[in-house]
Amino acid sequence: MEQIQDQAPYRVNLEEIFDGPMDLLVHLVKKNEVDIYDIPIALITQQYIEYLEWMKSLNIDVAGEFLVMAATLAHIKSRMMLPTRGEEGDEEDPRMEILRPLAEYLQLKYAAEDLMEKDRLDWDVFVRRDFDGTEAWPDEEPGNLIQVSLFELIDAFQEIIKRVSPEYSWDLTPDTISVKSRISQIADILEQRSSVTFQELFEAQATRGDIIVTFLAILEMAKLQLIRIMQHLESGIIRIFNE
Amino acid sequence: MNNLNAIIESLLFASDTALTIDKIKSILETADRKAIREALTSLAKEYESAKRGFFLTEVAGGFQLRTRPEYRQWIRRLKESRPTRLSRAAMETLAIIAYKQPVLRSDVEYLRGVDSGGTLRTLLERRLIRVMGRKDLPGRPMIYGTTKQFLELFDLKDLNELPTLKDLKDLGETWPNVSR
Amino acid sequence: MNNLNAIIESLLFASDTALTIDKIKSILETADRKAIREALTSLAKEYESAKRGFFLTEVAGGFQLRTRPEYRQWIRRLKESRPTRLSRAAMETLAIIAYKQPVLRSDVEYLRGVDSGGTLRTLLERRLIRVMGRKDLPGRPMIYGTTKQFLELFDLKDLNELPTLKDLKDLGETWPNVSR
Repeated sequence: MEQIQDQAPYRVNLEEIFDGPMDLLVHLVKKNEVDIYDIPIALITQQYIEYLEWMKSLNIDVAGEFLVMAATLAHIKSRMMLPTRGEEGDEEDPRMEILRPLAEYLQLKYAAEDLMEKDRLDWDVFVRRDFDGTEAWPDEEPGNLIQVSLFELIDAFQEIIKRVSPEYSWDLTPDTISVKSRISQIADILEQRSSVTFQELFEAQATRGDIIVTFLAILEMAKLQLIRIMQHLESGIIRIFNE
Repeated sequence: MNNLNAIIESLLFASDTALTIDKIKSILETADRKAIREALTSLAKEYESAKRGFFLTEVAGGFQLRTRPEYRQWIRRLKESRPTRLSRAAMETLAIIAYKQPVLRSDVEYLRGVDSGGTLRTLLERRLIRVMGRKDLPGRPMIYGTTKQFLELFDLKDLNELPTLKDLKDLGETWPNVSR
Repeated sequence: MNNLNAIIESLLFASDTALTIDKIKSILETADRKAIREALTSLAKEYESAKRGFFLTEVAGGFQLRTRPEYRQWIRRLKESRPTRLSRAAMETLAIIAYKQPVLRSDVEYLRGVDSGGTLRTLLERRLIRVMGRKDLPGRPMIYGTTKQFLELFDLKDLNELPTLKDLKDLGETWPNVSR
């Protein structure tokens, strides 16, 4: 708690001191030097709530997640006090509700520390960087000569959107992307061979949603005249051709 | 130093990324993977025994020369490097993704107990994590995993080299550094 | 290799510019110019006699490690095969095509506000985009879409995995204090 001794005049968030309710909980378990497999739930709950109160008195914003944890702890505490109904004694310890996530969280926290102890690039060890000033990006794929991250792509797109008039519609939902994706797949097929039957395009598609997406893709492609749709007179088979 | 060793050393020296054996093979136009591997081993040994200023490490599927960690203080002064430190929140999130991948944002948040969107975004922008796909769930949430840059940052050959998760029962009195 | 030699070697290795003796002196916080000069001389000699992949050269008033000129053909091949970055213009164009496909050149140009013929050609050459067909309009303009290579480049299974703007918004702001 040393780091918040000087009562700062500005508001801070509790998350700036503890990364979350789990972190605070770990802190309390550690401070009390108790066995995490046998947490004195009443004590820890009391201290947890005191901590939140104290934070509030220091003008520190307590995020909702911390309150949820307080409620969980209080609930476990009350369940501990109830006599167990069955005589079999195989009822689960109410503390398991918090122990499991806590143990897993702790485990990963240790792992994070182990990682930090490795010789980190550009801190413990250094490599030669390029002389011509271009930044070094490691190969993503051997033989691939261009390197960009997906994020750079979205960034570029976002900037364009900002620039362009707002009335231009950007109907980018996962659904419209699905149709685009299907169009691309159908174009792939038509690049391999000049035609494909209507039937084939639907066969591999299991769900109702997929069928609709495929149908919309075909309609869109026809509208753009990327494909021709023909039906055989006798057999009735519908074929899609590359335009 | 024999010629192949010297040539491979010059390639390692000039490359700003880890070099795979395949890459070296294609540059040298040789089919002899074994010779390359032997040259790499002998270089690594020599750097070690002579205690040179740099060493050869196998990282992210390739080989790379790096300055010896003992000299970090001097290199930091040379580079005037401010640590590109990762906050505890970022490290926690990164560890969760590394060990649990492929993983959803909701899994990360369940474990951490807090909203992690901002942290994920930061890690994405620093290219330490990437979108691996989408889960077939309402809203089609993105699935995250770690990148090659992640391996490079922590000097890992591959994900199998991640430190093994500790059994908490064996830990006894040691605690992670919870409050800074 | 003695310690001073190794430290100076690591500095030379990590530096992207030539290092002056004064600079080395200030990093090592030593007053002994002579010892530094001797270390540099002995390093230079050793690189020469062992015929390493690199050598020490005195250039522009400082010292620098460089790959040995005999190996230039290999280094050149290494550098040629090095990944290049996409230009800003190419990124923009590619982003528009990825998200708006199937799309006409005129749409791309409307959005970017500039002629995009050259960029489209580059992207076509790199096989990141393809012509999907022609629109039944005067001049029969071409309709563009992305390719399999595009998916490979971004490590996507299919276009469904492209992040949407909503995904980005959902993540919220970048975590402000990454390096606390």
